[in-house]
Amino acid sequence: MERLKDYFLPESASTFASDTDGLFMFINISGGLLLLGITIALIWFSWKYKRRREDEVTPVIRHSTILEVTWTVIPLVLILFVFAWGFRGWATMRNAPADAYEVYVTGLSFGWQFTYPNGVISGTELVVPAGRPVRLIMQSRDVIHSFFVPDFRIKQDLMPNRYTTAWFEAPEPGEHVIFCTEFCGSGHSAMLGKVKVVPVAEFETWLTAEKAKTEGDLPLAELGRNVFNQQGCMACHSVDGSAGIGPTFKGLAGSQRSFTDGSSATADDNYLRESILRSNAKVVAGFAPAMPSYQGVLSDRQVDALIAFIKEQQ
Amino acid sequence: MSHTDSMSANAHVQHHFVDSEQQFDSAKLGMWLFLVTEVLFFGGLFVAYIVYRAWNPELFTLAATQLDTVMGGINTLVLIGSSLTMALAIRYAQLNDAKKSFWMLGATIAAALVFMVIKYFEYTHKFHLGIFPGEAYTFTGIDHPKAHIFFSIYYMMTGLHGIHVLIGIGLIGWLMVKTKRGAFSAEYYTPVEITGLYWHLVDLIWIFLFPLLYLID
Amino acid sequence: MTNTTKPVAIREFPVEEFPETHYLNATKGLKSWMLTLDHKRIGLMYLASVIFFFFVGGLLALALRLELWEPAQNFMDAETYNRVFTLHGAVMIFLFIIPSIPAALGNIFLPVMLGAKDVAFPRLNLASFYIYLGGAMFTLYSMAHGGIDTGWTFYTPYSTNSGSAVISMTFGVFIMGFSSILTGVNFITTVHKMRAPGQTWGKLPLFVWSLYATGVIQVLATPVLAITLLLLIMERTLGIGIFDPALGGDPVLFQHFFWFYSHPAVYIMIVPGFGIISELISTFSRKVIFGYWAVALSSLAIAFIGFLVWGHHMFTSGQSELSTVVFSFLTFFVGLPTGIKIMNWVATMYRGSIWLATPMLYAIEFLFLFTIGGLTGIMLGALSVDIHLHDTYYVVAHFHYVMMGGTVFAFLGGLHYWWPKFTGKMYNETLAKIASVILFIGFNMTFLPQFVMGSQGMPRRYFGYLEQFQTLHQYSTVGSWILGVGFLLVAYYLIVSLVKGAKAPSNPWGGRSLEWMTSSPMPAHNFEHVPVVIHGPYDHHQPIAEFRMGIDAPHHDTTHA
Amino acid sequence: MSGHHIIPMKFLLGTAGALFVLTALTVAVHYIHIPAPFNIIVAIGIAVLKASLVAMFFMGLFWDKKINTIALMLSVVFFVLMVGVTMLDTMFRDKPFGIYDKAPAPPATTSAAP
Ligand code: HEA
Ligand code: HEA
Ligand code: HEC
Ligand code: CUA
Ligand SMILES: [Cu+2]
Repeated sequence: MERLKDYFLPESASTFASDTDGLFMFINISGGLLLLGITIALIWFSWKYKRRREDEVTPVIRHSTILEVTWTVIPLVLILFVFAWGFRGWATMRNAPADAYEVYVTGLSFGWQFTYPNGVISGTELVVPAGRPVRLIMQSRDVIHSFFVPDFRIKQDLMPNRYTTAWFEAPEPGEHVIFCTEFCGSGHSAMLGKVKVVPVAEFETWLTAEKAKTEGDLPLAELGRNVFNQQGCMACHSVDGSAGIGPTFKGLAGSQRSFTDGSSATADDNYLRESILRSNAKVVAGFAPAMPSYQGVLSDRQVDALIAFIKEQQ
Repeated sequence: MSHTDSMSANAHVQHHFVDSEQQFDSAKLGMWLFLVTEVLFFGGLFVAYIVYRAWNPELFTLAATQLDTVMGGINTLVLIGSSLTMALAIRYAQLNDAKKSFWMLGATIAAALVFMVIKYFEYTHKFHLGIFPGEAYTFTGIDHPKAHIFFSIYYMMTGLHGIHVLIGIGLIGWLMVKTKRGAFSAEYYTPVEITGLYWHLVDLIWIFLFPLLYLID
Repeated sequence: MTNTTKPVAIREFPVEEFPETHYLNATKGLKSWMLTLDHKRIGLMYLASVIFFFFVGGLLALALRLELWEPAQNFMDAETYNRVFTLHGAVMIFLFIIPSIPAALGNIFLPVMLGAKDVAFPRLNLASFYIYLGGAMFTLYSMAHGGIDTGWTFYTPYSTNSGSAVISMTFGVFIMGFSSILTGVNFITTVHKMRAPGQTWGKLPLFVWSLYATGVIQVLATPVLAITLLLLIMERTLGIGIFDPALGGDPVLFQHFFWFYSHPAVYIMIVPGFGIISELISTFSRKVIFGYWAVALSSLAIAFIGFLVWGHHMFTSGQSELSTVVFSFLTFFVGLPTGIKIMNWVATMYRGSIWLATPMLYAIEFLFLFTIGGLTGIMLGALSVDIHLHDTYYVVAHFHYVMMGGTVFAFLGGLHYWWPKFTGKMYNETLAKIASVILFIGFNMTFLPQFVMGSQGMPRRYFGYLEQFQTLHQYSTVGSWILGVGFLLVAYYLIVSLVKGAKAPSNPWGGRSLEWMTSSPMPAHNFEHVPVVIHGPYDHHQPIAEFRMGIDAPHHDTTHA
Repeated sequence: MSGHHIIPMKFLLGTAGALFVLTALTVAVHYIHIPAPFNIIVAIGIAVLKASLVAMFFMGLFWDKKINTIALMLSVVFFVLMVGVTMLDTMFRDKPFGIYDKAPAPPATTSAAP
């Protein structure tokens, strides 16, 4: 049974995962038994009562109240039980402990952004302390997305017009994938993220270090690298020349770009700026218009920094 | 008013019906079922209306002031009157009085046209103010961020209702032509009857639209 | 070649005595088909159309599966993939499965089973066919003009922003809605008003009962789809702001509107299938159906409860917690009437005289597959579990088990069952059985792995996926090829049967309902004389001659009419 | 024959008269300004009354076969269900179940976007 469960379900890495798994297995088993019963009856009857002669007559059995009641009441009991169990598990998921650590989540086509109470922003990677409940306050910047971490058994849609919430507590350090499970466009299946559960102390250090990266008078290109990492650009753009969802930044600046509409341009500063802020104005040939718009998201200084960073990648 | 001998092969009985009674009953049930779909079709809009009203009661009170109660009221009376004439048209058809039936149908169309003309004035007045459906909405007289939604709902509801009125005018016009040609009689007046049902439903819907849109306070 | 015409103990029309003219050759020429008011011809045209669209949808599915052979891009890019799965879903749902059983098989057989000459409104019936074709044209148009990539659910705000042919597609679906409504209106009226003498409610074949329940859903639910799509079109053209959050609207409200139709619609898809299964099980067990009223009324119960559970598609959508709980609770109750049906069917087989002919094979496969599909529906109704499984391949597997394993297998069963009746030809029984088994295997191979993938967390509508799922995806893809082979085989022997199949007798399976009492193919007006019904449609213990009252004894007729 | 009932003149005129009066009444009530929930109740109540009059006498349901009335009622019932069940969501969005008594934090007010 355990083996079966391990095969069916991903690692259970949150406090409520095992409850969900229990119900999952319960329905599987009771449903499986029902199915088995029906299948056996089907096969047995087909064999036992196979037509042997052409003029066979059959008994007239029109109904049986006892039977009808039986096969109404047994399922009724089962479904009430299943409902109650599912409800209990779900109620736990809906009620975050009061002391939960809060992180803001923004979904955008096609990436995730996690904002911490101290202002640190992390793109695509949600770093959380182990053994502490974390409450996510989520919102989408454009269409509906859905935040799904299979290992935690949680899922919640992100709406463009209001906040939705979810919470989890991961007891052990580890890494878990985040999927977007509400169809949101060409980059839907690439809208991946990662939850990184780290020990509490490590989490604190990480948070302070990230904070430092965005402050002070860092050289532009260096700030650019931080923004590149934090905003999640690296989810789609590489700096080593390999193409991802978007073109690589290596050798980009100054090169000749051709677009899906047949036109072309040189990748100068203005072009880079436009590509970042209104990314779908010109779509590079060979790519889908999958990049989110960063208009209103990045400050001028951050854009300048990104351009400086891109220019360094030759 | 029992129908004549059920086996009499009346010309209007289609081959697959046993008698005209069956044909009449079927047509009527069919029409009622169609009206059921109409109720749910408009029902969707009413859901949108109710949900938004429950969310923004203050908006609906504000916005309703832009609707002309007098015009709406007159239109209500006009439609009720047209329902009466429609019912009378059926009655005269049943009584074999094609002439009166014809005039009653005419009166129904006349009322429907009055209704549409009044609607036309209501609409143009609003357009003049910049009250358009959806994004084209430019009116500034209502201080509410969702004012355009009220008017979108208003235009959808009254617009679809108006389309139904237009369709009704077409159908009744067609009935007038047939009546003139003497197609209907006490034996056979099914089209008049079921068009009547349709027309009353159009009235019915307006009976709800009027207080819900115009009379909010 | 045929071996199904076994010597039967019951007396029936000898093939040689069949009238020379029947509905297929009563009138000739293209025009006589295009303008026909004969429900059988309209049904046949529907049948051809839905089969055509099934193949279109099936080919799209094969393309999908091929693309998913590899985790990364294979032969189409993400945008194409999204268009393909949307079209696959939309074509299968709106062009194939919704009209499939009612408008095609139902149209052909409902009046015959009632002993009527036609449906109540033959002109509306023809109109509904052309409306359907018109809607289909819009769908094809949107396919050609940029396609549409929203998924068949058209969720806002994606559908209000997406640059694809959303308007032409939704408009097509809007139009097809009316065709569905007209069919529903027509069938309900026909059942109420057109029954032959003696054909009481208690003697209606269960297929008729199921079409009746379906008609009720069609009439009550489809208008809401129409208004939903109209609002969506308005949202796109005028920006009315009801559903689009950018304009102050509420996207979750759209989901309510959509599922208010689309959940009941899944019962529009399956309930007619239930009806077919009732016919098959009784006929091939040569036994009166067990629990006639339970089976008949449970269709209505499903229709009713089915209207109250739509929110189970929205457990993670951010709808209120109160409604989530209510919807989950009610969802399970659909399982009860459905379970009653399943159990009654199994009980009907008990002590029957079971003939495993092709239709019966499909019926048994249906019972197995649909039970899996239904029980996994229960899984999805359970709140905490659905949070995990929502929008994963588990859901994809669930709905293919109920729609493909349920409805399509029932449809195939019905197609084979009535094929001799409406074409007048027998098909090759051996090939048919082989094909049925191939389909069964291919089907399970395609969709069983998807349950596993889904539980492991593989989201649906994913063009690319994590490497760990590749093996299971590949099983699934291979399965889809087996399905393809199976369907090609079906197409092959059915076409052969049309061309050179043996003449079908009037009652090859020993059925008891009225359609078996007339010649194959039926005469243009179904019966030479108005039938008189004295026994229930499953009374296999009554002498067959008594089922032919009024039909083959001309002196009976008018006195009873 | 029920389907072929000829509606007496007095019913038709009476119904129309009643409808006119009720229309006047509903407008009049509008100007009185009844307090909050009751104004809607009165307005809808009058509308329902008017609608029933139309359905019963103009549309002849009063004399007609019961099945037609059933059809109409069915549509009303399902419309009410649609409204009622939808409002289970729209009216209760911000009222979470506090069953485990871990008070959920108040809805956030600051924007997540930097
Ligand atoms: C023919 C179509 C069809 C049918 C018949 C059903 C039948 C059911 N469906 Fe399904 N469903 C779909 C088509 C269908 N569904 C589709 C297309 C989707 C996805 C849409 C999309 O998002 O694209 C979907 C999605 C879907 C979801 C949403 C999943 C999600 O997105 O998260 C849910 C959740 O509750 C659900 C539940 C059910 C239930 C409870 C039934 C019940 O009716 C099943 C009842 C049957 C049984 C229960 C089995 C037989 C009974 C017994 C053997 C007796 C014993 C029974 C018990 C103990 C209960 N379905
Ligand atoms: C009636 C409904 C129905 C049916 C029958 C099917 C049938 C099939 N479906 Fe479908 N499917 C849906 C309804 C249906 N589907 C819906 C509603 C969706 C959701 C869409 C969305 O998310 O919006 C979906 C989504 C869906 C997905 C998920 C896509 C995704 O989320 O990314 C997949 C993937 O495997 C899939 C596969 C299949 C397969 C392999 C079949 C097979 O069973 C098909 C079998 C048929 C054939 C194989 C055709 C045989 C024809 C030939 C062999 C032709 C040969 C002809 C010539 C050579 C001329 N379907
Ligand atoms: C979800 C994926 C994704 C993310 C996240 C993303 N991009 Fe892009 N980007 C793309 C794609 C796809 C293209 C090519 C299509 C186009 O031109 O719009 C692109 C193109 C570009 C281009 C033009 C490149 C060329 O070859 O001409 C620049 C510059 C760019 N991105 C910068 C950024 C920056 C800076 C960030 C982060 C702040 C970022 N992108 C985040 C997907 C992404
Ligand atoms: Cu974001 Cu899918
Ligand atoms: Cu559903």
